[in-house]
Amino acid sequence: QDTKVIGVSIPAATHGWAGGMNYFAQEAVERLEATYENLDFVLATASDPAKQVSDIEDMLATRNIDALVVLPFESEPLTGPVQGVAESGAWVTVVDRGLSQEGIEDLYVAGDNPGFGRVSGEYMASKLPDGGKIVVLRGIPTTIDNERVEGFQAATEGTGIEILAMEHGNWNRDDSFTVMQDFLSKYPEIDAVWASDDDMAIGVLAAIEASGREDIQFVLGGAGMKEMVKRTMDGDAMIPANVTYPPSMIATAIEITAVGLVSNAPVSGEFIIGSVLVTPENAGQYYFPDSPF
Amino acid sequence: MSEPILSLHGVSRSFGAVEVLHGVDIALRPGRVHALIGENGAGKSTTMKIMAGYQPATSGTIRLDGQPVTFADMAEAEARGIVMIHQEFNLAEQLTVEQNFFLGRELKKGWLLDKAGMRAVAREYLDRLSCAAHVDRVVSGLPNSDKQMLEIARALSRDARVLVMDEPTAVLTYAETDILLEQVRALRAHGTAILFTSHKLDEVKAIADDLTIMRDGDVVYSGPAADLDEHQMAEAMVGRDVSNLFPPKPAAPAPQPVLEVAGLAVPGYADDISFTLNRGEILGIAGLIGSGRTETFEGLCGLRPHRGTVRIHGRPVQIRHPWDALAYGLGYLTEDRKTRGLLLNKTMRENLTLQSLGAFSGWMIDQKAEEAALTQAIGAFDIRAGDRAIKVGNLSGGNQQKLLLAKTMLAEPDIVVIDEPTRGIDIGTKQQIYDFIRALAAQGRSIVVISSEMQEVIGLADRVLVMRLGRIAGEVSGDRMTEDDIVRLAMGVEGQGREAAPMEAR
Amino acid sequence: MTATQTPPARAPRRGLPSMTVLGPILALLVLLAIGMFLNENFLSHANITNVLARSAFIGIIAVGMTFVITAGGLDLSVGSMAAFIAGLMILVMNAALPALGIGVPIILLGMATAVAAGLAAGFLNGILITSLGIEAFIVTLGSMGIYRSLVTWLADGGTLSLDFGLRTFYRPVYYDGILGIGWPIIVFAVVVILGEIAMRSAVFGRHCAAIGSNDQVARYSSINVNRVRLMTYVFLGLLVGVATIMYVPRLGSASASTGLLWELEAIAAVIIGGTVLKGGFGRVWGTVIGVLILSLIGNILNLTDLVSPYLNGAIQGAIIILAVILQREGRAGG
Amino acid sequence: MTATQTPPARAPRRGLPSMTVLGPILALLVLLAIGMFLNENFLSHANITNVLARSAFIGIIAVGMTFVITAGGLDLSVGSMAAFIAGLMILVMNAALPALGIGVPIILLGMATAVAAGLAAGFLNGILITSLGIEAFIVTLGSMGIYRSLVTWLADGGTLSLDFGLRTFYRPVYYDGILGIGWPIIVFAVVVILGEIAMRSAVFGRHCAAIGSNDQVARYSSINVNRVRLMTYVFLGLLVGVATIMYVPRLGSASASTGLLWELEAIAAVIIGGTVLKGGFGRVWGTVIGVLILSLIGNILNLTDLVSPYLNGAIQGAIIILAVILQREGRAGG
Ligand SMILES: Nc1ncnc2c1ncn2[C@@H]1O[C@H](COP(=O)(O)OP(=O)(O)OP(=O)(O)O)[C@@H](O)[C@H]1O
Ligand SMILES: Nc1ncnc2c1ncn2[C@@H]1O[C@H](COP(=O)(O)OP(=O)(O)OP(=O)(O)O)[C@@H](O)[C@H]1O
Ligand SMILES: [Mg+2]
Ligand SMILES: [Mg+2]
Repeated sequence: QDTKVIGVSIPAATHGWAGGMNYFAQEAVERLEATYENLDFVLATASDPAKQVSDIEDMLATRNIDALVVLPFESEPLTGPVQGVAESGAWVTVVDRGLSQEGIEDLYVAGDNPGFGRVSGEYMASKLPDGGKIVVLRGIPTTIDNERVEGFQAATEGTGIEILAMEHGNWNRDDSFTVMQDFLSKYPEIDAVWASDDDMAIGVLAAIEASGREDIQFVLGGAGMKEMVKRTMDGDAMIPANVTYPPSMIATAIEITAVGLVSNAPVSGEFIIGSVLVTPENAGQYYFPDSPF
Repeated sequence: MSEPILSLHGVSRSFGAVEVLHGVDIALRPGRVHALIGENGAGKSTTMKIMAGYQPATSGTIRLDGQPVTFADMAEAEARGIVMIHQEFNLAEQLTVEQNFFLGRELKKGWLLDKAGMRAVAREYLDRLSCAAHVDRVVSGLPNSDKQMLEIARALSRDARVLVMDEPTAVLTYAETDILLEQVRALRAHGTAILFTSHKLDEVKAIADDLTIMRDGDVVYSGPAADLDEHQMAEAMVGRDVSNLFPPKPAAPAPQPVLEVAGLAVPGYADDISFTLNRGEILGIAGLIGSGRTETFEGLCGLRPHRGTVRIHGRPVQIRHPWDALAYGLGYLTEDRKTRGLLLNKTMRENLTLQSLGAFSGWMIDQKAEEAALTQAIGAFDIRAGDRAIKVGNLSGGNQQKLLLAKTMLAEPDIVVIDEPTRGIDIGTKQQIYDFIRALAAQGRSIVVISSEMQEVIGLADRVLVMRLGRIAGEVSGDRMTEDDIVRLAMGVEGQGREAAPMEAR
Repeated sequence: MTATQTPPARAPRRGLPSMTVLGPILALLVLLAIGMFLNENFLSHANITNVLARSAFIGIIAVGMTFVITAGGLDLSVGSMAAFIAGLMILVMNAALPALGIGVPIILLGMATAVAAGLAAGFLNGILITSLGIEAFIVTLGSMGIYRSLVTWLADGGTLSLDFGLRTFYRPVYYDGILGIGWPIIVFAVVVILGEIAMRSAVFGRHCAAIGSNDQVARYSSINVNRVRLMTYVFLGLLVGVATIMYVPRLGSASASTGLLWELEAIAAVIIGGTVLKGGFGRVWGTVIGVLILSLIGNILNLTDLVSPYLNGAIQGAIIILAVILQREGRAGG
Repeated sequence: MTATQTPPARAPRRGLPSMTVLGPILALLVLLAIGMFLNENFLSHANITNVLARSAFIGIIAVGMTFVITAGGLDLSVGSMAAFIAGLMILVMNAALPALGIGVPIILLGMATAVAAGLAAGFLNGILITSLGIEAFIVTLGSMGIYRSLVTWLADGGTLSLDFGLRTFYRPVYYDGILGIGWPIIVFAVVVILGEIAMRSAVFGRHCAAIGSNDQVARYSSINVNRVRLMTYVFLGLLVGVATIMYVPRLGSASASTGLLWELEAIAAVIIGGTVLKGGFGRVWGTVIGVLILSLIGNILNLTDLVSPYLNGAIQGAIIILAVILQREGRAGG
């Protein structure tokens, strides 16, 4: 039986979540290469959409891939090139972000960004039943961030929650630290913070701690970083919950694709990996001490 | 005679395939001034650089106190008491006078710089040379003569056993030259060995004890300076008679104004300048250093902001930019060839055609035509370069000046202002350049010659304007074109001109 | 005047070209050899076409950058400018779609928009640098931030996408070509040839080098220094516009991450190619080699899985330094 | 002639300081006024402390950058270098924890690691630039990629975090201080004062300016040009190490996004402060003003909601250009 090649194209590890996703991708590739002798993997990480398109072109031109697992940097620019791969007859698995044309991919392992925002918003509303003033840290300006924030806003609308301000913390600890410091200077009273990501939550917590302010009741991060889940599990009042957006979805996608390719019983369809609220009660289920993220 | 301190024996030097020194012998003795003269490109600067450790010799030996030595670099030579003043300025333009003065051997007080001390010492040495430049001024804003004085002061402060000076007087006035020569005499009395080049043979005659004459990389004369007079020196250098330095002046034709300037003012430098330049005329501009001659004409040519009315061929014109001037057929040759005249890291061809590229290009630059123009210029201006592809910065100083002249003339200006045309040019070439300028005038072009060399102005010009403190102090022509009259006007001492006496010696 | 010993009109030494010339070419050849060794498909038509076509964007921009740097300037804004122009072009084309329908006119409108926006952006940079005399680094750092922000704002933080039908119609501008050579490659080649001629044989290139070498001398040589300098930025802006015309059909979208770090890549290509960062000397063909070297590094890293993808950047950095060492070592020797 | 007509020895005008001096200060004052006007908390002790403390990292690095640029160099690698040093420091401290336990020794070990790594990194950049004579832009672009990759690799794509207990112990180095002044501010102030002295009153600063102005002249003045130039990079590396020592206790972590674009910010601060990008003239106090201007812009934008956050970058860019225009306009006039 001849060797089959699977191409994996993902964004580079430029922030915490992407770093975790990179880790899981590499780990899955190593594990599967060891398990299946007749599988070969090509893993490429891209720092911008154009580079990702180039990576995919290279895989097609020089590596004769039989399948492609792609986590698009952005949907629009990747649609055409991925369509090209599909037309060449290769298997296509799309992860996390859908393409802008339907029906290109054979398998779609999807995260749910609007859902991520909605779950966060609903939790926020339930924690602040009498309303409250909150500030929001946003990610890098992208469609993903827009979808999350829109979901959040929709869920908090009409609940008495007042969003004092939103700024971009770029999914970055340092940026969110700075932004939060300035929010603290600006608003004498803040009830809660939606940090929308655990990396940003770390920066926010550090800023709050340094300011000595007592009015902020809690910070809601997201994506389930192990340290943060641990603190939720341990009942830290500042971090009462988390919302999952598992970076390991890439590993799931690679695995299903590999198994499908080897067994000649391809699994097509759509897997939605929904965002789940993590509370002290269920945190144990979402705590993976061996994960790097 | 005393034993030499520093001597070269059979020293040769090649750049690539071109050998520019062929076995030079020269010996410097304590308490004596040794003059090294020769045509442009003869190898004077190269010889000096080898002696001071700036360049290695290709073959031959250098002896210091009788012992063969090789200097790894100039720092080593300097540590052994050999100090050199370069033909090119060797100053960091963005630094101040004091910072340049002490560059590389700053005085310290504990960990920190002793700025007050350095200022005082720098001031003292500059005062000795009567140089008024302020020690906190940035060097880029200084006139050339002050830069040269700074370099000299710096060298004087180093307590040298051997002082090597490459054309230190090229940008100095007579008065400044006198001050420098005074210092040189003092050093000689103190036992320093001095090597000195200049194209001004009167200076050589006045100061030198020993004389070496070079031609095309060979020593052609070596002996006491007293044995030759200026004419013989010139002849030994050039290989022909140069007694008639200036071409004869033709009878003045009927004046036909080409350039009329009225009420020209260059703020801060010159005011109320009015004059007329006629067709086929050579107009000399004399004046003391700092009298604003350069600035006036830079203003006229659009290189500085200015006011006033200018007519060319009777038509009023507005010259705001240098390219306006060129469009009206007005060209300007700068006095500062290193920083304003030539691109030192480009070839001769690129420099030559820079100002007149339009004439060499349709859609594309015609490189063959450029090469032809270069061949023509090399012939016409006697430019001596070992290799046509040489970077202009590696040309000898005089050959750079010739190239600059060629470049300005290539644009075929109708009216040309030449600021200090013969700085650093040997006497043989000077004669050629004067002939050339006169020939231009004969062709019907009009020429302004700004010069600090009195004899040049008198010998070459049909008429002389004298500037003083940014204004025209007067005009002399015909029989009144004498040094005495010009000096009186330049100094504002009309009628009691005995102060000008030292000039007469020249 | 007397005839003198004029040296024969010898051209610069004809023999072996010097290492500054050979260096970048050698580095390129070494990379090609490595690529061939690692993958038999490396020299396939498809791969070569891919690499060349994707080099075209940076390449076209880098040609313009060569002139800017040669004239002693710098432009950090080209990447954001490309993103902004792409965004603007998409907005204009989408807006005109109801009126014009899908067809050649709307494409031409888009192209005209890109060219006009590029010229305007270049002009703005240039006028600030020349008329106000502000350090080019600061002006273009400022405009880099401005264009990047503007495109984020135009896209509302997300992605601006060309209408799908329109995109399908426009696509061939990137993906098709004549005689099997893609349009981007053809346009790149034309830009390079014109650029090389302009640099080597036109007055403009000569003036750029003169200004970069010593702008005082240029001024005293009656060169309109500010105009030439302004022209270099305008010219670069134009080329950014042209690059964008090729870029939009490739990805059909623009976002805050479009053209990220293109400025560094373009400047690096220019310098790897032997142009002097402080100005005074530039060569367009060198820049092309620089661009190809940079593209090939990325391509080769995709050919193999020898190293952790985390280390791609390190390999890239090391190769850039090595490529230049090769060239300088030679210079020291030759 | 007997006398020259030199104007009386004119000192550089003493009266009013020129606009190049006033310009950056004026820009800073304008920003302060705007901040005060827009938010009453702007001048609160907490806000001022925040702004100063967060300026400290870039500030400390920018002081070193001032010397590098003054001597005619450039360093693009400082941001990645900081990330790499932070990562290394965290790894070393975590690894030594079982042996040393929480206490002063392990903190000192971490600090020593940072300083040593900074010196080594600066030395490497410097030696490539001086001994091999490669363009600083290329060397540091390369090492920028290398360090950024290395930290990503060390962190396995994620984040390196200091042991929690250790972090709690180390935290005061960022958050505490003496007499209400935070340590980062104190260290920054000390670095600035030493830097200003070194630039203005020590041989080193003078030699840097001389080399940047004309390295040939410097060489002829018996200055060991390569050594001074190397020193500027080593010195900058050291300061990157010091900045990292202050940075790590703040959040206790390092990742691929640590120190992103610090290099551009540092260079911008240096140039806004009036140092000349091509070398030859530098001033440390100007750099401090530049750093403060850059920090204040961000702070003010966060304290107000006048503009869409998408446009922050545009405002930032515009203010940078304006700050420098202010300075240059004055120069043209004065
Ligand atoms: N670095 C160099 N590379 C190539 N040729 C050089 C270099 N330096 C000097 N030369 C050549 O050596 C010859 C002698 O030059 P040198 O500067 O010694 O002349 P000089 O006698 O000082 O002339 P001048 O009176 O014009 O100053 C010239 O032909 C010059 O072009
Ligand atoms: N001692 C001084 N201190 C300050 N500035 C001076 C001094 N001497 C001259 N300058 C300035 O330096 C510049 C150069 O003047 P320069 O000596 O070239 O005038 P000039 O009349 O053209 O004389 P020349 O052509 O003989 O050099 C002028 O701007 C002048 O005002
Ligand atoms: Mg000479
Ligand atoms: Mg003058």
